[in-house]
Parts: sequence; structure tokens; C-alpha cells
Amino acid sequence: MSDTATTTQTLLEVHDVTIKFGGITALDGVSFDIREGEILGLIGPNGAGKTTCFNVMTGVYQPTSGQIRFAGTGLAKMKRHAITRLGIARTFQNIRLFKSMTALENVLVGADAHSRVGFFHALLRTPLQRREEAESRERAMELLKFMGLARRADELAVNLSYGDQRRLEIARAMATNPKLICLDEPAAGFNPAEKVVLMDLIKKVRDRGYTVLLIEHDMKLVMGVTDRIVVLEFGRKIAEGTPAEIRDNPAVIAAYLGVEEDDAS
Amino acid sequence: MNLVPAPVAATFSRIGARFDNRPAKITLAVLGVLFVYALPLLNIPLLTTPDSDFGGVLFSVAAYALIAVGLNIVIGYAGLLDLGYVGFYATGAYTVGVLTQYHWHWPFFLALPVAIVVTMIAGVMLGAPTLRVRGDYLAIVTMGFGEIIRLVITNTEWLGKSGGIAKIPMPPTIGTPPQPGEPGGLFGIPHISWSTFPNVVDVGHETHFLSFTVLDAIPFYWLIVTALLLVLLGDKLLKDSRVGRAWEATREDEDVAEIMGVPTFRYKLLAFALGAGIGGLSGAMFATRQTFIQPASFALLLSMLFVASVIVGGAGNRWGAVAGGAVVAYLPERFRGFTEWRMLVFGIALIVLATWRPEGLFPPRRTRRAKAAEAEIEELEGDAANV
Amino acid sequence: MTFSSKAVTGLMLAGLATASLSACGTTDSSKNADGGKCGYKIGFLGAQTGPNGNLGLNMTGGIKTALDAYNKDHADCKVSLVIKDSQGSQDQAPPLAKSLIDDSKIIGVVGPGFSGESAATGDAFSQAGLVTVSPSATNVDLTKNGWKTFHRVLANDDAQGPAAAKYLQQQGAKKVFVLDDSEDYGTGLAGAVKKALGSAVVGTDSYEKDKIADVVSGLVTKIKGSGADSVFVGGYYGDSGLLAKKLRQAAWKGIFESGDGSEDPGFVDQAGAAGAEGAILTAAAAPATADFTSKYEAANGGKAPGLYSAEAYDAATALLNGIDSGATTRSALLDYVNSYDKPGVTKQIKFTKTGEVTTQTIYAYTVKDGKIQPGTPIK
Amino acid sequence: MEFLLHHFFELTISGLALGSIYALVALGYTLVYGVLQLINFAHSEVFMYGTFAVAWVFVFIGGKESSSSGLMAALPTLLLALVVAMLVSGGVALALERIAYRSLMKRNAPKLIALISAIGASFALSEAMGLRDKFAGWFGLDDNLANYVSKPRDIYTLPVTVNPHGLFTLGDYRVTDVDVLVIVSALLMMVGLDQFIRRTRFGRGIRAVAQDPESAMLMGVNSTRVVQLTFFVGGLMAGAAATLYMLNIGFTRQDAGFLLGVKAFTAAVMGGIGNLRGALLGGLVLGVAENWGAAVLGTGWHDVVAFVLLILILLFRPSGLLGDALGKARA
Repeated sequence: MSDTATTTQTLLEVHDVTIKFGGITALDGVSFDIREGEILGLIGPNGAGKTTCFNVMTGVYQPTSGQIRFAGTGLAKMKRHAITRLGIARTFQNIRLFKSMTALENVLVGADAHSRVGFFHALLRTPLQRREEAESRERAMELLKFMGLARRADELAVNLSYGDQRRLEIARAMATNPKLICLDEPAAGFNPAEKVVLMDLIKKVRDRGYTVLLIEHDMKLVMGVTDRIVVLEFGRKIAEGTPAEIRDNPAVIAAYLGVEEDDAS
Repeated sequence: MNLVPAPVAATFSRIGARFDNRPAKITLAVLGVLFVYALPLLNIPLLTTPDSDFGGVLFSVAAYALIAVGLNIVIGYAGLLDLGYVGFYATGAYTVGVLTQYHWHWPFFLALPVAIVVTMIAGVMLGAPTLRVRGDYLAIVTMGFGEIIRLVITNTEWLGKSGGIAKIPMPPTIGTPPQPGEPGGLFGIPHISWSTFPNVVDVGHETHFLSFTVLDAIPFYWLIVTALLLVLLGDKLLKDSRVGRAWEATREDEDVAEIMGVPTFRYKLLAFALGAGIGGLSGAMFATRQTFIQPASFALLLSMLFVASVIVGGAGNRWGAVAGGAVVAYLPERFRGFTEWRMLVFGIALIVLATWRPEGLFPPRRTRRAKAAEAEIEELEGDAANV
Repeated sequence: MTFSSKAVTGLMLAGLATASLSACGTTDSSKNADGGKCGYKIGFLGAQTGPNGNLGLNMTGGIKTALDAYNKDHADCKVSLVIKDSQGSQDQAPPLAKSLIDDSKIIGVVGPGFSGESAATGDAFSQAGLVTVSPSATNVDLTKNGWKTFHRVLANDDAQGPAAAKYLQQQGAKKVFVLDDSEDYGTGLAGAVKKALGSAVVGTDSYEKDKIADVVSGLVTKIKGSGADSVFVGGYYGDSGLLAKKLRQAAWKGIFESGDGSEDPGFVDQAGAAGAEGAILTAAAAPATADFTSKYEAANGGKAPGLYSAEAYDAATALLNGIDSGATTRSALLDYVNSYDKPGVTKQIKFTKTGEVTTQTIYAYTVKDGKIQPGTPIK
Repeated sequence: MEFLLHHFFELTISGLALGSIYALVALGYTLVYGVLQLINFAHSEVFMYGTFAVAWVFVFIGGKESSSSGLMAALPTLLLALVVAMLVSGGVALALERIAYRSLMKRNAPKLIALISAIGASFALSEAMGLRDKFAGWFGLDDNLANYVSKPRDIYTLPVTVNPHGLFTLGDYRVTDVDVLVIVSALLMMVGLDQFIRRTRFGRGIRAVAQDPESAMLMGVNSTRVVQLTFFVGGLMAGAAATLYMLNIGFTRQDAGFLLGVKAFTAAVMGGIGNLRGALLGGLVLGVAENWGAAVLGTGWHDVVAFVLLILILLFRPSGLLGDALGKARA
């Protein structure tokens, strides 16, 4: 299972990406790679461009210049749902579940990304449709179980506890059967004990064969779980390396860690 | 604490619901359907409209219900406010008018599917450019579309201009063809008359089975109810599939749905086209029942009534849509006793309904559940505040 | 708590509504073809509410005038009137027609009001053998459907159009601008006028009925720009009156003519005395007598008769005369109306085989000093 | 086309006059939408009640007998009518807010249900006007008030015909005092409102609630009061529009509002709904474009021109000509 973690093949390549909104440069010539099977941390102080970077990878924004390649395919001008089908999934910093759908249905929406049957199959209830529906449900239940949400499958998302909602987001992202799964501050609002559980969970996600990109504020969490870390500041990459290297990088300490102390509370 | 773990219990009860009650459920459903078909013959006191032909009223009720089910796909499922639905209704009616009478002489049942397809194409043609504009803007764009359709008909010689299309043929009668004074059809079904109780079977008043004439709207009612049931079945199958989930996700949060791999635009367009097709179907039925159509029949106000049907019933719930359509078509006819007051009463009734039941008469299950949860939270918060 | 109290209020409202309804709902008591000597009814199918409610109310006013007179003379055997409000809409009319047909006590119908509803219900009335006499449906095609029961007491557009055109040319019109209101009545009449005028037409246009306010200034520009020395409007007084006013305000000096849809005091109100001055309004009705006006006002609480009031009176009178003569079944009354030949308020009422009224004389009414002057026949 | 060029000024001026009235009514839609994100479908009836108020003031002063007068002679009555119409429309708008919307807003009901309530209110208001003789009859006043309530479903004309006088010539069109009055007073109203929203305390309240109702409430803005004020101001503008409409067109009926309301709403969206200046621009563009289009294609295509233009504008500028909202950022 975990043998993929050792490969060093590049899964996603961010090459010299610049994004400008009006006069503001949100990202300035950022380049880095994500390798298959690793957990990559993307950190930086508030406003450093982490979420922008994230959004450009998932097709929400188009880069002003530069390019992003995923498994050899350029993502420029690609529709967002097509990018998802290609194998990139994400969660949201401010939880964005389909509130009035059940937990199971939320995951099923993700699972539908890869089902092949369409309108006519659904209308005619063909055997193919029924088989796929059953498979989707089975997979979705399995994912819920993996996230420890099986008992809440029929609960409306809006009624889940905060932590369950965060976990459900991850389950929904995994359901799209991605190669790369991007987690946007999954630990926000968690207490230390919950963070430990989450760290475990992220590792387990990777062990299932997914590559993970993690945006996180909490240094302890990032250091504990990631294989490599990219540090952004003011839209530029200022460092890249293993957690140990980053911890000792003076530029990072100066630019980031000091700030982090302040708003970690 | 329960002895049986909750999921197991839930699974059991689900299985139980599926198997134990199945025969009972089927029997109930069959009885219900039979009742719906027999309704115009039963002349149920209080329900039957005293001042207008009940069969004819029921036809409009079913037509509105059909329209509401179609529009519910657009508004309730996909969350797109369409104020120009009457445009599709008109397109369906005029396709039948042109094909069966004005320029060609096709039989009705050949023209019907063409009318549906033409309206769906119209839906795609309207939707493809406009579905990208934001929600409230879509409302006015579609409203404009509805007006454009009517005005184009009014000004186009090929479509009969304002004079309309007359003598649209009715569906072919099954059985003996009707003659003046002879209703034809396969056999006569007597109506029920309660005023002569206990001798309730009124043999002097018969509806002839599948004889389509201007004098009896009931066979048309059966026709449109059949269409309605088929559409409801299709609606259920779609709603319970990934298509329904995709619509719901899109309505909830379009961006997230897109990022979860749902091609939202395509699904919105599908909802729009399906809604349009059902509107066209209803329009086609209207044309053949009415035998005469004019652009004046497709005024903007009708769109408002259609939307009112969906919302009054409870957007997102197909049975709510049916009920809403029925309410909107039925109440003004039932309240004809009020004569000139009835539109005022109807207006007030809409306000009262909206204030009294903001989620509609039959809100979808989810809304009900969400409401319940909200109330629970409020209660808890209230308790907390008291402490 | 608030919810439940509201629910109770709602239920009470609904209950109240049902109670009051069942009290005033009519039940079809008899299923026999013939229900005893008295208790005959005549029906009216047309607008009472909706955008054309005013015209329908004019009609029922005329019917009530006739009915009051009849019932005064026949206190022992009164005829009652069943009004079915179609809002002038052809969509609402068919089930209402059916409910008139289903009430066997109804042996004759005044109406349907407009051409659209007539077209939508003619087949049903014809098949049921229930005689109808319309006070206002002028579409030419209505009498070409082979219906056995359709009658109307006013000339159709094909009679009025050429007469209106002729009169216009007699007044010296050389270049005519013809307008219609995009409705059955207006387009039919304007079309007939256009055909009769031939090359004298210098321009045509159409507006939407009741929506002229948005377009009237553009129409004035067009009419003036076309160099027309006269205008014919196929439409109702609300629209034609405004156009007349605006044309005069823009110092247009030509002849203004419109059809029977404008022959209503409302035209002068709308146009103003100056705007209406000299306008010619054609109609297939002789000038209303003072006698009719006073009778109408007496029967309608002092309200003056309006467009189609006199026609409705004539139509109702024909039916009531039939009932008086003993034609109290549908077929007898149909025969009676078919062979009817008596003077009415508007003209001699006698029908051709297809149901057209035989007297097709068209009158020209001129507005002078803020009043529609008694008309003269167009020869 | 040639016709359009020949009569360019005439068509443009009359288009502007009509467009000014659209714009004033559009303000009501745009204000309410800006604050509540609600399509106040019944705003058309607010306008319609204003038109009747104008006519009634004239009848009250001069009787129902029709007469004609110049603009200057009619001006005093017109000013009185303006005040009364603004108050009547404002009052109807307030009543509308209270009866049809407030409880829904309080309960945070779905926006669509408010639309249904609005449609119901629109029917009820319009029908109530159509039944005015019956209401008068309840109080035994139908005879006393016959001048005001008789022929309830018919057109109701302004008894005084205001005859315009030419002021100056533009191209070959003689611009009249009525044209000038309509356009100028609409513009003045518009500018006044714009300043009101920008500069006064009430205006700030409206903007605050429009941008973020919750924070506004936390900052001590009484949002119910602001909503009422919004409806009332929209009603005042509709009353002003009604006065200009009656001056220009001279008649009304119980469904006059619906027809104009659809156009005004279109104008509001065209300009960018929620945007006051957008409503002005949308109204004027709509009025002029319709007039030009009708001149080229035929009057039957008048409204088609309006709606096609709307669709085209939204396709290329999805938030309307000037962008939506009272300075609100898009999500």
C-alpha cells in the first residue's frame, strides 16, 4: 500500500505561475512540484497566496502567466469539473458542504464524477445504471466508514458536528477518486487532541494511495505529517524542503514563524 | 441507550419498509390512481365546481399540475427562476397547431413528440446563452423570452398572427367515430349523481370511453392525467439518480458542485430542456383540447401563475408541485360564486398562503428536516440562554 | 404559538369561504330536457372581470334591462340570468360553455362576448343545439364554420370595413394610414378597410391593445411622417382615443376615423373634446334612442349604457320574446331565433342562415363639441 | 431606417420622456432589490395607485367634465397632484411592506416565497382598484363618489387635457414644454434621490443594510426602519412617475401598472439592479431604443426590441450596464 510513497515521479508541476488581480500580484513566478505519493505542505503567513495557489491549481482562477501540468496534462483553460475528473480534489477552508443533502449524498455527488451513465440510463433505470448506483453507494459508505461517519450517513450535512463536517469534506473529496487531494486548512477550529487524530487520518489517506497537498497554519501539524514543505510569502516562494530543513531555514523563521506565533492563538 | 446499534436498526426498518408494506403500498397507489381517473365521474359534493364544467376544470387542473411538475425541475431542483415558462407552453401549442392544421395535417399523436422535441430545442437555445447569467437576472431574461415568443407569434403571418390557429384536430377517437348527437367511442360510462341518492348512477349522463369531442372534456382529462403520471414516474427516476443529486448540489453551491466534478452548466441546461419539454407537452395537450389557440392565450401573467403553482406547492417536491398546480387552477374555478371578487380573493389567498406556509403546502422532505433541526437548535440555544 | 394561531385563522378563512360558496352555488337540479313550465334561464358567456371586464359589464347591463322589462310583465313566470365570467379569454370559456350546456334550464345564451371565445366554444354550442346570440363578436370567419346555433346582432368586419373606407373617401381622404390593435377584432376590421381602400393606403402599423401608452408617440411620428391626410384605427376607444388626442396635440389636421370599438363616450373622455372633435366613428348600430337610455339607466342604477349595451339588449330581447311565445325548449328557441324578424334598438333583427344579422347598414357618427352626434347611414 | 434618421430628434425626445418614467419606477425595484434582494413584483401597483391619485385630485378640483388647458394653467393642480400621488404611492408601498413582506422577512423565508406574496399582493391591489365601486357601495357612497368610482374596469381619464406648447426646435421637431417638464423633473428627482442616499443619515442606513444587514444591525441601524424607508422612498418615486405619466399619457386603469412595471423592472435590470444610476440609464436607454426599434421594424415589434436588447446587454455585461448593487462587491 505505502510503496507508492517512495516513488519520486512528479504528479503536479507548478511552473513560474503569476496571478494578478487588477494591480495586485497575488502570485509571483511560483514554481514547485508535487511528487506522487507524498504529503506536501504549503505554508505561509496570511495573505501569502496559499489559497490563491490552491485555487489556480483547481481551476478556479486562470494564471496570468506560467503553467500548471498535472500528470503530464496542461490545466490551462480546462473546466473545473474536468480538472476534478482528471484527478484533483479539494476541501474548503470555510466548510462548503451541500447543507441540505445527507452525508451519504454529499459523498455520492463526489462519487458521481466518474460514473459513466447519464440521463437516459437514469430515466430508464437500466441495469448498468443500477449497477453503477450500487457501486457508488458502496464506495461512498466505505469512505464514510473510513472517516468514521458511517453512523451519520443519513444525517443532513448541516446537522453534523463541526468535526464531522470537516471529515465529510475529506470523504467527499476522496470520493471523486483523485490522484491528488488538496486539503485547505483541515484542522482549523480543532483542539489539539482532534488535531492528533486528524494527523493520523491524513497519513492514512496517503497510505491509501493518494497524494496530499496540505495547506495549514498549525506548524506542529505540518511538521508532523508532511514529507516536504513549500513556503510562500507575499506571493513568492521563499523556501522548499523537508520539515527539518524548513525548521532551520532562517528566511522562513524570519518571515513566517514570528508571525505565526502571534496569530496561532 | 438502544440495544440495537442505530445503523442496524435503521437498515432493518428500511428493509422492513421496502418489503413488508410493499403490497399495501402498491394497493394504495393503484387505488389512488383509479380514484384520480374516476374523479370527474364521481361528482363529489363540495369538490365538484358548481359554476363550471368539472371535467373541463379538471383538465386545466391536470394541465397546471403537469406544468408545475415541469417547472419544478427548473425552479425546485435546479434552482433557476424561470418567469417565461409560458413561452415553452406556447411553443408546444403552436407546434401542434402548425403541424396538425395550419400548414400540415399530421395526426395529433405524431405531432405530440415533435412538439416536445421542438420545445426542448427552444429550451436549449434559450438556456445555452442565458444560463450563465446570475439567478435574478435569469428571471428577467426568461420573462423577456416569454414575451418575445408571444409577440413574434402576434406579428408573424406564418403563425396566424393575432387571429390564431383554429380547428386544431382532436386526438382520434378509439372505437366508433363520433357523429353529431352520437358520442361514439368504445362504451359509455355513467356518471354518479348524488342529488338522486340512493339511486346514484346517472345513466342519462355518460362519458364515452376514449371518444374525443368538444362536448366532453373527460377523455382529454384522462389523456393528460396519463401524461402527468408518466412524467411523475420519469421525474422520480431522475431525481433519485445521480442526475437529481447533481441538480441538488448545483442548487446548493454551484462552485463546489463544479469542483466536485459536476458539469453544472450541462445539468442546468438539462433541467431547462426537460422543463421546457414538459411545458411543450402541456401546451400540445392544451392545443388539442382547445382546438383553437391565439397568442393572447399566452400572456405573461400565465408565467406568474405557473411559478406561483410551484412555490405554493413547495418548490423541490413533485407532489407539492402537483398540489400547487391544482390549487392555482382549481381555486378560481371553485370560487366562481364570488364572480368579480374571485381574483381579489385569489390574490389575498396567495399572500395568506405565503405568510402561513412559507415553505409551500408540501415542502420537500429536506426542508422539513432542516426546519426541525433548526427548531431543535433554537430550543437548545433558548435553554442555554435561560441558564 | 404564532404558527398555530395562524393555522387556525387560515382554516377559518377556508371554512368561511366554503360555507359562503355552498350557499350561493347552483345545483343542477333537473336532468330532464324539459323542467316544468317556469324557471327558465338564459345564459351569458363573456367577460365580467379582467382587462375587458368593462365591455362585458356593458353587455350584462343591456341584458338586465331586457330582463327587468320581461320579468315585470311576467311576474308569475320569471326568467333568470346565469352569468359565466370568461374574463374575455378563450381559454376559460370552454368549460363555462359546457356548464351552460349541462344546465338544461338554460335554453338560450347571449354571447359569447368576443370573437376568440366564440371560436373556442362555437362547436360545443352547435353540437348541443343551444342557441347563442352574440352582441359583439365581429370576426368574419365565425359564421363560416357550419355552426347551427351561432347568431350575432351586429354586422361583421367585412360589412363595416368597406363602408368605413367608403365614408372616409367621401370625406375626401386620399392618403390613409391604417392601424390595428393586434387583436382579432381590430386586425379583422382594419384588414377589411385596407382591402377596400386599396392604393389609398399610405402606411400601416399595429400596436398592442391596452398597451398604446408606450408607443403612441412613435405612432404619431409615423403617421405625420407618412404624409397621410387621414387615419383609420381598428381598435377600442381606450387606445384610439389616446391616439386621437396625441395626433391633435401634435397639430395633425387630417381626418380621424375608427370603428364600432371606439363608438363609446369613453372615446371622447379619452381624447378630450378638442382631440375628439371631428372624429368619425362607424358602427353597425342605429343611434340609441332616448327611451332605451332611460330604461337602461333605470335597470342599472343610473349607469349610462356603453359600447355593446344596446346590442346585448337586442340579443336578450330576441331570446325573451321567444320564451314569451312558448318556445321553451332549446330546439324550439333555436327555431324561433332563426326565423326572428323584429325591430330592435340598434336595427331590425333578422338573421341569415349562417347567423349574420341581415341589416348590415353601417352608421357614421361624428364627434362634435365633445359629444358623439347621432349617426347617419353610410350610403 | 431612413424614417428613423428623418425623425431622429422626435423619436429620441419622446423616447426619453417615456424612459424617464420607466426610470423613476425602476428606482422602486432597484432600491428594494438592493436592500432585500427581493423582486418587489407589486411595485407596479404602487405606481398604478399613484396614477389614480393624480386623476382624483384633478377631478376633486375641477370635476369630471373634460376640459383642456395649457401646462402653466394646470401647474398648481399638477403640483398638488404630485404631492398627493407621492404620498398615496408611498403609503401603498408601506402597506405592502407591512402586509406582504415583513413577516416573511422576519422569518427569513425563501426569497421565492416573497415573490409569490408579491404576485398575490399585485393581483389583490389591482383587483381592489377594479372593484372600487363595490367598496364605495359598502359605505353607501357610490352615488356621492360616482365621479371617482364609476365604470371601475374601464379606462379612467384625467379630466384636464394638458396641451403641450412648443418651446424650441431640434432638427425638425418642436420640443414641447411637457417633454421638457417630464424629462427634467425625472432627472431632478433622480439626482435628489442619489444625493439623499449618498449624503444623509437615512441614506447611509440604506447603504449599510444593503451591504451587510447583520453588521448594520450590530452597528445600531434599525433594519426594519430602513426597509420601511426604502419602500416608502420607492413609493414616492413611483408617485412622481405616476404624475408625469398622467401628464403625458392622461389615462389609467387598474392594470396600467402591470404593463409599465414589467418595463421598469427590465430597465432596472438593464442598468444593473440595485444601482440607482443604473436605473436611470436603463430607463432612458430602454425608452429610446424601443422608440427607435419600433420606428424601424414596426410598432408591433416595440417590446421585442426591448427584451432582445435586455438579453444582449446581459450576455455581454452580466451585471447590467453599470453593474449591480449599491456599491456591493460581487460574491
